[in-house]
Amino acid sequence: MGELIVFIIFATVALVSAIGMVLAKNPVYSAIGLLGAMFSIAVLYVLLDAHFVAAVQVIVYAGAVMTLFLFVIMLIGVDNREAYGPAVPAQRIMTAVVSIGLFAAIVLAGRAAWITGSNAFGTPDLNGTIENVSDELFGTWTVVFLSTVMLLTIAALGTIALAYFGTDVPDEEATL
Amino acid sequence: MSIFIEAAIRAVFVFGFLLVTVILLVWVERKFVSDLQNRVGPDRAGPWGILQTLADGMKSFFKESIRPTNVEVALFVAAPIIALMTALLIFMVVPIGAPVEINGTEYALVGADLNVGLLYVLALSSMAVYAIVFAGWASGSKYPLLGSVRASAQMISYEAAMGLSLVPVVLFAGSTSITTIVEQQQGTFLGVFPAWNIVLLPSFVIFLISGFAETNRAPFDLVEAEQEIVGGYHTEYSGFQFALFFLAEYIAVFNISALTAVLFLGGWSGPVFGPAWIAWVWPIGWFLLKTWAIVLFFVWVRASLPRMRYDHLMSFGWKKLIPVSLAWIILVAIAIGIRDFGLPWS
Amino acid sequence: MTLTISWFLILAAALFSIGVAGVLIRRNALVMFMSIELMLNSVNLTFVAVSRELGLIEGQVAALFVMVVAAAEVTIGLAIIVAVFRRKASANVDELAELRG
Amino acid sequence: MTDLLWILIALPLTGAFINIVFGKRIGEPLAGWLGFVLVGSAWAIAVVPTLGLLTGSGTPETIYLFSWIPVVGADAAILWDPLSALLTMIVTGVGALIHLYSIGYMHGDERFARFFGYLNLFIASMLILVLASNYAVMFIGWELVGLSSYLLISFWFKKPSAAAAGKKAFIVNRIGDWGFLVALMIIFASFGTFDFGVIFTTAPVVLTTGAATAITLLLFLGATGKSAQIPLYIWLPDAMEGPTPVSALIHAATMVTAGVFMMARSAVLFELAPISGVTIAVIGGATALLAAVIAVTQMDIKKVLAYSTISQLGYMVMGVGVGAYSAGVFHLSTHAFFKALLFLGAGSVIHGMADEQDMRKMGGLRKAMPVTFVTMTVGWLAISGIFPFSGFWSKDEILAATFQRGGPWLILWAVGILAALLTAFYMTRLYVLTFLGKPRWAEGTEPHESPWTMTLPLAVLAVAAVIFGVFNTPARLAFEHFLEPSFALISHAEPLDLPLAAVLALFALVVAIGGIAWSWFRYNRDELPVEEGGFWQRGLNGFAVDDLYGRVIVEPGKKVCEWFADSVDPKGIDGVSHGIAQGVRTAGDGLKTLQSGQVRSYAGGIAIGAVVLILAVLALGGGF
Repeated sequence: MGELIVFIIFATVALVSAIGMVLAKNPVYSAIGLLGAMFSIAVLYVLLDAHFVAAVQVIVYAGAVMTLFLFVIMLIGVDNREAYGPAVPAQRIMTAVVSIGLFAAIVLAGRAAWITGSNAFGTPDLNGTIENVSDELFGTWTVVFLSTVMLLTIAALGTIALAYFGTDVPDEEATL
Repeated sequence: MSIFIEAAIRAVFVFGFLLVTVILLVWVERKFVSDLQNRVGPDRAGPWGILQTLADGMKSFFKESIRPTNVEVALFVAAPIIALMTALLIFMVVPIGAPVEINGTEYALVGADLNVGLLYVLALSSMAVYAIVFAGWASGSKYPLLGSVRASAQMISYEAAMGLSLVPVVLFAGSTSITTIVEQQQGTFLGVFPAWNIVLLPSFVIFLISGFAETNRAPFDLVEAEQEIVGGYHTEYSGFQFALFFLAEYIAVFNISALTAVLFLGGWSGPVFGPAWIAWVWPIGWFLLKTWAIVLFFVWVRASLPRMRYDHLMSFGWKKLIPVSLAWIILVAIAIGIRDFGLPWS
Repeated sequence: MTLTISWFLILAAALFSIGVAGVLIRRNALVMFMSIELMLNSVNLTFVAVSRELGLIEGQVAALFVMVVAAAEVTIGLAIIVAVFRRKASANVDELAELRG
Repeated sequence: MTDLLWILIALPLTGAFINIVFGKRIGEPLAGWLGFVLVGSAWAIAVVPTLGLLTGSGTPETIYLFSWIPVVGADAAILWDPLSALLTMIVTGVGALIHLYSIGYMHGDERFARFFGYLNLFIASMLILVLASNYAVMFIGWELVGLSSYLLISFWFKKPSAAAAGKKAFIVNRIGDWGFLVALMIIFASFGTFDFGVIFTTAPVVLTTGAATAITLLLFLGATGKSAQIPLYIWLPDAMEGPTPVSALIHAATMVTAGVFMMARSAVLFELAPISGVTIAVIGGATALLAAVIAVTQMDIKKVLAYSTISQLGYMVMGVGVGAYSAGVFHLSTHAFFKALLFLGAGSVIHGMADEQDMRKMGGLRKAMPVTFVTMTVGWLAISGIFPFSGFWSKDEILAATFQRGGPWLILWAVGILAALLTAFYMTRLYVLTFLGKPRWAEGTEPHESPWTMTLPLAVLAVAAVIFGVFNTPARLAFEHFLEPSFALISHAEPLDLPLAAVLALFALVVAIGGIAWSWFRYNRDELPVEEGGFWQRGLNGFAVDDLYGRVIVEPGKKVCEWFADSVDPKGIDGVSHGIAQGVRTAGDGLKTLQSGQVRSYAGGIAIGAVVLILAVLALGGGF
C-alpha cells in the first residue's frame, strides 16, 4: 500500500512535469519540468529496487545532462521565446490526436503482449545493487560496454570539433 | 520504534548538528583569518565575540528581503532553499561515530547507510549546481547570470575530477557505502601507521582541490568574484534568503571536510580508552578533530591564496586534474589487480 | 488495488506520448531535444520495470546503455545547436528549413 | 608450425603496404633492406615446414584461414604440399636474392621505395597463387601476379617503350586469363565447387573426356598467356623493358612458371584428356624450337635471354604435355636458378657497361668483371646442359620422358634435341660475345664490377645452379619422391632402364657440346661473322609475328571498337542512361514537395507511421 502511494505521488509529479515541459513558454521552465520528471523517474527506479540505476539517473541526467541544457539555454539567451502559431495547419489538434493515438496504440499493444505479473510486488528476485549490475555489465556485456566508451570518446571529439571549427562567424558568447 | 520515526529523529539530529556547527564555523573562520591577518576580528558579542554569528543571523532574519522587479519569482525563492536542502542532505550519509549499542540494539551513528552512498554524495553535489544556476538566472540581471554560467561550468568540470578521484577509494574498499569505507580504514599498517586511505595521496589531493572548487571557496571563488561580477549569483539576494545561501555555503564546506575526513583520514577510527559507557565518545571526538582540522585548512588557504583566473581554472581542471586522476586510477587498478589475482605471470 | 508492473508501463507509455507531442508541437530546438530525452527516459522506465518483473538484471544494464547513448547524443546535439545559433542567432527549427549554412 | 603459414603471405604484403604508402619517407637504402628482410624472413619461415615434408616428418595438409565464399568451396586456405612448398621456396628464396640484388641495381632511382613495394606485392601475389587451395583463390593470385608484372614492366613509365610493353603484357595476358576464367566456369558447372581436394578426387567420375578436354585446353590457354607459349609469347621479349631484376624474378624465375605450376597442379584433369596432352606437348616443343631459333639471331643481351626463357618454358610445357609432371616441375626449379642467375649476370653486365645492352659493343669483360664472369660461366654451362650442372639433369629428364612414349613422340624428342643444340649455340654466342675476345666498347665506357649486394646473389644462385640437379639424377630420384604426394592421384610411367637412360643422356651431352663448339669457333675470333642475311634480319624481328598479329587481330579489332564507340555507345547506351536520369528527375520533381525542411513535419510522419504500424501489427496478429 505504501508503495502504491509513493508511486501515485511520483507518477503524478512526472506526468505534470512532463506536460509542463511541453507547454512551458520559457525553455528554462521546460528544463525544470524535465528535471522534475527525471527525478520522479529516479524515485520510481528506487521503487523498482534498481538503486544503482536510480543513482546513475540522478548523476547523469540531473547532474550532467540537464546542467548542460541549462548552460546552453543561458548561453544562447533565455529571452529567445519562440514565436507561436502553427506552421502546419491545425497542428495542435493533429499533435493531440497523434499523441493520444500513440498512447492508445502502445497500451493496446501492451495489453496484447502483457507481462503476466509473475512476481507479486514486494518480492523482488533481483536487487539492482552495484555488484549485481556490474557483474552483468562486465561479464556478458563487456564488449558493448567498451563500445559505449568508444561512443563517448567520439562524442567528446565531435563536440570539440564543432566548437573549434566553425568560429568564422564573430561570436560574443565564446568569451564567457 | 517505527522506521519512519527513527528516520525523522536522525534527520532532525543532523539538521541541528549542522546548524550548531555552522554557527561555530563562521566564527572560527573570522577569528582565524583575522589572526592570520594581524587583526582582532569580532570581539563584541559574547566572550571573544563568540555570539557574533548568532547576532548576524538575527539581523538578516529581521531585515527586509528586497525582490527586484524582473525576477522569476518561483525560482528566485526556490534557489536558496535548494542550496540548503542539498547541503543538508549530503551530510545524511556521513557516519560521525562508531555504532552505539542502546538497550541491546545497535544504532549506526549515520543519517542513512546507503549502499550507493558515494554516488548519492555525487548526485547531490551535482544538484547543488541548480541552486546557483536558478538563482543567477531568476535574478534577471547581468552579473548573477554571468556568475551562474561560470558556476555551472566550474562545478561540472570539477565534479568530474572529484568523481574520478573517488574511484581509487571505491576500488580500495570494494564498496560505495561510506560506512564500509570507514570500516575498511580501521587497523594499522605494520602496527604503527593508521590504515587510512590517505595512502592514496593523489586521490586525496585531487579530492581536496576539487572540494575547493565545488564549494566555490578561495582560490576558486570566481563565482562571486567581487571585482568582476559584484556578488555573482547572490548579488540580488538580501535578508533571510541571503542568509540561507550563506548557511548552505558553510554547510558545504563542513560537508567536504567531513567527507575528506571520512574517506581519506579514517573517519571515526582512532584509539579508544576508558570504560564502556564513555568509550563511545572517543570515535565522535576523533571524527570531529579530523574534520575541524580540514576546515581550518580551508580557512587557512582562503586567507593565503589569491583568486585564480577563469581560463586557468578551467584548464587546470581539465588538463591537469582529470588526466592525473585517470592515470592514478589505472595505477591503483593495476595494483589492486596484482593484490587480488597475483602478478600476471604467476 | 495493488501496485503491479502495468502501472509503470502505462506511465511510461504516457510519458512517451507526451514526449512525442513535445517534438511535434515545439519549434525551439532545445525543447524538442528535451522531449526526446523524456522519450528515452520513459523507455528506460519500461526497461527497468520489465527487468524487475522478469527478474533479469539485463533490463537495468540496457537502461544504463541508453543513458550513455543519451549522454553522447546530448553532447553532440547541444554542440550542434550552439553552432547553429552562432550562425543564425536562433534556435527555432523552422528557420533551419534550407540546405544552406 | 604449419598453421602459421599465412605469415608467409602477410610478410611481403606488409612490406608492399609500407613501401608503397610510406616509401618516400623511409628513403633509399632502408626501403630495399626492409623488402629484402621481409621476403628473406618469409623464406626462413618456410624452410622448417619444407624440411618437414622433405624428411617425412610433416604431411601435406590444408590450413583453413577464414571463410570467404563457402558456397562455392572457395575458402581462404593454404594448401601445403610438396609442390606448393617447392614453389614457395623458389619464390621466396630467389625473390629474396633479387631484392638484395635490386638494392644495388636500383641505386639512385627516384622511385626506389616504390620499386620494392611492387616487388613485395609481386612476391605476396605469387605466394597467394602458389599456396591457394582452390581455383578461385588461385585466380586471384594469378590476376594479382599479372598486375604486379604490369606495374614492374612499366616501372620506368616515362619511357614510351616501357609503358607500351607493360600494356602489351597486360592485354596479351588478358586473352590467356579469359581462357582460364572460362575453364573455371566449366569447372564450377561440373563440380559445383572450386576446391582442389574435391575436384581432384572426383574428377575421374564426374568429367567426361570431352569436358576434360575443354577444361584443360582452356586452362592451357591461360598457361600460354602466363608462361609465354605460342601463340601468346609475344609479350615476354618486350617485357625486357622493365628493370633487369624484374626480368630475372618475374620473367624468368617465377611468374612465367605460374602456367606450368597451374598445369602441374591440375595434373589430374590433364590426365583425363589425352588430346590436350598431345596439343600441349606439340605447342611446347614448337615454342621451344621457334624461340631458340629467334634467340640465335638476337643482338640485345636481354632479348637473347628472354627468348631463351620462352624456349625453356617450352621444354617445361612439353614435359607436362607428355605427362612427366615431376620432370616439368624439376626443370622449372633448375631453370629458376640458372635463368635468374643469367639475368642477374646480364644485369650486372649492363650495369657495368652503363646501360649498354648490345652484345656487339661488349666483349672482353672477363677481366673487368671477374665475379660476374665466373658466375655467368656456371649459368651458361647449366643452361647448355653440360654434365653435372643442373640444367643437364632436368632437360634430360624431359627428353627421356618424351622418348619413352615412343612412336610419333620421337619426332617431338628430336625437336627437343634440336632445341637443345640451338640452346647451347646461342648461349655460347652470348657468352663469347660478352666476356671473351677483344673489347669493342663504345667510347668512354669503363666497365666495372658491381657492388657486393649484386654479386652476392649471383654467387648464391651459381651454387644452387651447380648442385640442384643432383637431387634428381636418374639413379636417385629424390625429387620425384618428394613431389609424389602432390601427384599421388595420377599414374606414373616406369622410369627408363638405366643403360638406355645413360645412352640418351650421353647423346644429349654430345649434342650440347657440339653446339657449344660450333658457336665457340664461329664467334671466338677477332673478326665477328657478318650476320645480315635474310634469316638473320627476320629472326631479329621475331619472324614478324608481332606484325602479323597487328594486321590480323589488332586492326580489325580497332575497327569494331570504333563502330561501337561511334554508333552503339552514343545512341544505345547513353540513351538508356539518359532515359533513366530523365525518369529519376521527373520523379524527384514530383516528390520534392514532401521534403519541406520542416523537422516537425518529418517527426509527425514518423509518429503517424508508428501508430499505423502498431495498429497494423495488432490487427494482423489479432491483438484487439
